[in-house]
Amino acid sequence: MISLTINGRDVRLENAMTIAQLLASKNLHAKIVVVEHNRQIVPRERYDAVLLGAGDELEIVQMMAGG
Amino acid sequence: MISLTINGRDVRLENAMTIAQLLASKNLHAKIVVVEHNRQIVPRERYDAVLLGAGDELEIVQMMAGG
Amino acid sequence: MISLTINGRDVRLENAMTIAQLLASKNLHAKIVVVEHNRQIVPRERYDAVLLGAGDELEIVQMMAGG
Amino acid sequence: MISLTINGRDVRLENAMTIAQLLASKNLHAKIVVVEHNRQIVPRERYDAVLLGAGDELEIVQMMAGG
Amino acid sequence: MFDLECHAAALDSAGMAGALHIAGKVFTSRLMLGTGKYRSAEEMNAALEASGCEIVTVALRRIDLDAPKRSILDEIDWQRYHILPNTAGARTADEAIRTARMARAMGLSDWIKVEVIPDPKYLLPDPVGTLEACKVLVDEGFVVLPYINADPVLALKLQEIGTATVMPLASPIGSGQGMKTFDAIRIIVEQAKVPVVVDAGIGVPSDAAMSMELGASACLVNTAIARAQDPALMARAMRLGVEAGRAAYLAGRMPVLPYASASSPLEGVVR
Amino acid sequence: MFDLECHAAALDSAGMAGALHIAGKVFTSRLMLGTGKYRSAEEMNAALEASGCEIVTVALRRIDLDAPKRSILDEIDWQRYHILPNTAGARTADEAIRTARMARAMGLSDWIKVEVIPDPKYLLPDPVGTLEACKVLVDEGFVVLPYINADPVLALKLQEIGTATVMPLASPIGSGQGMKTFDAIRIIVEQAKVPVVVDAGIGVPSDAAMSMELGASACLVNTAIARAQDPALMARAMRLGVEAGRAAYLAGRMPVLPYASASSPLEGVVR
Amino acid sequence: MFDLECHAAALDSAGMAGALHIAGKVFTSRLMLGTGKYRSAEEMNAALEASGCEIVTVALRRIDLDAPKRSILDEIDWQRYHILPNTAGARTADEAIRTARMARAMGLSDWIKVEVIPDPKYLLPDPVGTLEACKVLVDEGFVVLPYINADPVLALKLQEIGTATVMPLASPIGSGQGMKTFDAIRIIVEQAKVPVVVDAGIGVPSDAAMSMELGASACLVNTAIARAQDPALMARAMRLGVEAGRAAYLAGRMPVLPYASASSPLEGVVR
Amino acid sequence: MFDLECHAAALDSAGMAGALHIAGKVFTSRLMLGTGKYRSAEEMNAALEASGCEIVTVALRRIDLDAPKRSILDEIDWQRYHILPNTAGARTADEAIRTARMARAMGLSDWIKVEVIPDPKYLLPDPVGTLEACKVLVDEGFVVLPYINADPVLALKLQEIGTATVMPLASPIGSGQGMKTFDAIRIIVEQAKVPVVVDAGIGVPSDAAMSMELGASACLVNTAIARAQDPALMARAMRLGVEAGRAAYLAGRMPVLPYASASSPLEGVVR
Repeated sequence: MISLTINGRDVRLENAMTIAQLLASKNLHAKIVVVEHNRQIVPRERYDAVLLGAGDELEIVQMMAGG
Repeated sequence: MISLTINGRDVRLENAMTIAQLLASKNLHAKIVVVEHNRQIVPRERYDAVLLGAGDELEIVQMMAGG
Repeated sequence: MISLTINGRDVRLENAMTIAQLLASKNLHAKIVVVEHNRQIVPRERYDAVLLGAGDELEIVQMMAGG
Repeated sequence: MISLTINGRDVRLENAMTIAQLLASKNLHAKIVVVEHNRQIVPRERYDAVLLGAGDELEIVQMMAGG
Repeated sequence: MFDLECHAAALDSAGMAGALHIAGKVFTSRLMLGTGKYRSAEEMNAALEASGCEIVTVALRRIDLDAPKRSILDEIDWQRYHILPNTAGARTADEAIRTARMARAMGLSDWIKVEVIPDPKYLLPDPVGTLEACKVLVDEGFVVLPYINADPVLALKLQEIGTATVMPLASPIGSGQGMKTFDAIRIIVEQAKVPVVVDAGIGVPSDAAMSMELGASACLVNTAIARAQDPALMARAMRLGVEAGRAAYLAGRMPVLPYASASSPLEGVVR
Repeated sequence: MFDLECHAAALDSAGMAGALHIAGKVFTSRLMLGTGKYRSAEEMNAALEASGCEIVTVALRRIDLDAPKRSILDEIDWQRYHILPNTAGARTADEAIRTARMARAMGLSDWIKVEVIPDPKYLLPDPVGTLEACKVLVDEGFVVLPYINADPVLALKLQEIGTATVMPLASPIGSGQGMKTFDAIRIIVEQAKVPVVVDAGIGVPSDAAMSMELGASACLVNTAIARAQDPALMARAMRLGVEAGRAAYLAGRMPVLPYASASSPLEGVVR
Repeated sequence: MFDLECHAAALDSAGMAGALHIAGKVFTSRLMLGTGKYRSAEEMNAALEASGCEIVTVALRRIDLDAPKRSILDEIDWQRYHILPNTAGARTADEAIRTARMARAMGLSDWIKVEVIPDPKYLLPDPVGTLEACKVLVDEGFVVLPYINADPVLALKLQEIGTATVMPLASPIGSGQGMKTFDAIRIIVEQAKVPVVVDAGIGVPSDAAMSMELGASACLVNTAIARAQDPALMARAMRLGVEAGRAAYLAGRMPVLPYASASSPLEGVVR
Repeated sequence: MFDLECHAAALDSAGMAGALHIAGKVFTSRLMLGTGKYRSAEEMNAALEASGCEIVTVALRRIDLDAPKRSILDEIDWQRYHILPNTAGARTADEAIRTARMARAMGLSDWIKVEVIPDPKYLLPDPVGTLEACKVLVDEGFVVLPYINADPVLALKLQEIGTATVMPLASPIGSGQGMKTFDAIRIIVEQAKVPVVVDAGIGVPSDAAMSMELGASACLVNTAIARAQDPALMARAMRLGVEAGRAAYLAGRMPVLPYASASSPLEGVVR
């Protein structure tokens, strides 16, 4: 059980997983999101490489309608 | 019984009366009103002289607050 | 010699002439003018018929640029 | 002969003098001026003590009408 | 504090001040007040007092014989204030003329503020009916003060037939929208030979001041005072606004510049 | 005539009036005057007198040693007026800070009106340089009154760092264009915890009245008075305008209505 | 580019568009042009073309018999444009009536733009004379389009006697001051049963757009185009401005809010 | 109808037209659209289409992992429109910088509309924080388009540090109050060496036209279109308004006159 913060909310993951795995589990396409991991933007090609750990802070954002 | 119109309303008077008598019966001071009798303004000194008749049209007006 | 007023100015004509003759002498086409003779508008078909007399007042107007 | 800058202009003084002496020579009352000597404001009680030297920068200012 | 008497004296000695003259009467106040819409007679009288006004407007209405209301004449000191009856309620020239004649028969005044207003929503006056009523009333010897839209041509026509003033509106009666007709009133003032009294729509003292700065001779205010939270204090405010604008007009304003112009000297800056 | 002392008393008893408080000092006048651009010292002093002002602004300038001009301090009674030196001429924060320090060394006051103005054409202040200078000067114990464009966010930042007032402009300095920044000043007033002094661009008393009606605490006027044809009379006019606007603010204005609303009763019309 | 035909089609299918109807004639353009003050006939024709206008105004003038000028009818294609003669120059109702009759006798049109203008400085129309002239001309069968000050009561009177439109002014003729009468025109439109054509004072396309946004049916422009540096381009600009304003009127504008309202979502912000 | 291609050609031959250049990119449309607040994606796309815009703004927001919403990129054709992400939601320079970096990481664009807005009620931008964020982002190679209050000095500072445009507001975001900052924007345009894009507060096409008549390079509109009753039609209206204003700017407007100037000849009147 891993506790971390995603988009400002506490989240528990059953298993350790990479960013890519997290996105896949949520049906999110890598191409339309940007991910910040502990305040560092993660290049898309590294989504497979970054394993999420306890206490991590993650931001997953997308473009929304706005003015 | 005399039917006449005062200030746009039908009014019945028991007895024939002068303008002065009408005003007195309503506790109105001659000094603060103006009376029009059948479209003619009646000078105050003639209030005693004008007897109201059936079908007469009377307007009794005073100054009111206004802008 | 006939003295008359055309467009507010005193004018002398050598000979008696009709409105049509006057217009022709000035190279004015009947179609683009309106003529008022002694304050009466003259229909175009009567330009031939109206003979100008001494003391007449004539207005000859046209459309001009305006706002 | 001492060359220095007063109020942005090059000035030559015949003799070495203090700020107090300079002001006196120009008929300026200490009370209505402020003096900056080499970018340091000089307290009035020290006008007697500060000797002007070659290359010094002096600002002598007063209050003027303004908005 | 600012001594108005000294002020007036100073102005007089400069030949500039001058009081307000209407039909041979002389007034030192340039603020007229309407008497409508006050919450109480006490509030009204406090406002009249605080305003310094000398002319007040009143309306003429039928007495309800079953439940007579007190006349405005029972509530204000009509020895102190010059009464200006209006023809409010009249929709046509004929109705205005009839009302004017009744008002004069009251015996207080032969002045009449002519209002001919066919429209109940914006209460805008009828130029044609107003001119017609004024012609008749001037001929009958009334001192006529017509309430008009801010129409410079109409204002000229009225002064030509002999009205004592013209009273153009700033914006719709009782709206408090202020000087919407600024440009037209400027033209009316420029052409006027009779006093121009800005009437209707004034909401705050800056509106009144603006009228006077333009060269208007006086302002008439009602709703903005009667419906303020503190009518007496607003009456004072209006008085000050009118006096401010009048003084500014006499003092001659600076020109408006497209750019800035420094207030402090440009030379001698320490750098 | 209108008795201002009674007026103030009445207001005080209502707990409404209150004087202007800046950095612990109390002022009864809400009109400040600049001293620049007068045609003569006599005209200036007459205007100061007529304005009723208690605070006057002055600039700091180099003395021309070859031809010294009289200091403003020789021309006004600086025992009577509270002197507010400005940093006019400063184009950067550093220049403003330097000027402020020299001004304080004069020994009259630790108040400073901060002006950081890089642009000579419109004389508009630099928001970033002004904030920077104010931070330093507040830390050095000055009472800081910053001159700013009518930017509500900047005004908030300044009051947060401890300036004694904010002084937003109505329109470019010396232009007389009036209340071009009306809407922004309304927001500044709404958010302000320090006095808002409308400065620059006021051309006529209606502009000053409008500022005060919005809830500004005071106005600063220079060119409009100095360049009027009759400065003393215009000074009086401005005083009246400020008082009018303040009184109106306290009195609570009527709401603005989209339509008209009759001043005379609707019922009882003779027809 | 924006396809106006598609646009019109879309509007029609929504039942909203509708053309401009005046006295039984149908116009697709809502911009009318005056023909005065152009530097040359070429510039005028280029401007008429670029404007897309269908109605043009002309004046009636005496021919100088010694040096006849070309008639405007020699310069424009009067088969293409609907000619609207005006009574410009008339100072009284009688002069306007006389001019109207002569204009009709030209045989081109029984339309007449009635102008009764006594004042040469501001060229403001006479409400009483205009109404009088219109009464006579309507009775004589003219299609009458009166030029008026923005007086809602007068506008109502004119439509009641049968004028085909009302043509209130935005500001003085040829001044380019724009929509000074904004509020009054709003009221006129609200009350109108005939097309409201805003005439006089329009200086730039935003003025024309503003008129149409208010709900005016059309605009008449002369000086702003004739005296632009590039009249044909300004004519196009005015055309676009009129179309923009009309489309906005049909599209239903957002309400004006006293505060701000974010365009981007408030939730989900990264912090 | 008006042929824009011909128009552009004519302008080009005169060397006047020119497209809008921002950071090396060339745009033929001078209207940018925000994508917020539409009732549906269909209405938004219809409006984008009708507006002719080439640049659209979008925001960056956290995905709600429990209930993901569709990205705007699923709804608009981002091959067709140039995407301009904004930093809306950022209250400080740091937050804006962070948002900008994330936006660039999306891989669509290195353009960023910088918004630093501490205040939720009027949504006015922070001049100091905006300048600070822009400095960092310009250094990091972004194409920076800062949203600012209409402060001419700030606008100059921003162009000096290398922003690609300045985007002054007309009035508070989403308020539809129109060109409240008219005078300040005129000064900004006069001093600008980069395109001036008027952003926020535009309510109707006349506001957009007015911006362009002043010489602004473009307008950005969101709420006025999204919240119109018919967004697509209002988008067309805004397009026409922008084109009208731009054409008028190029055509050179007539001078504004204080008086009237007759459109019809003065001589030759029949009397």
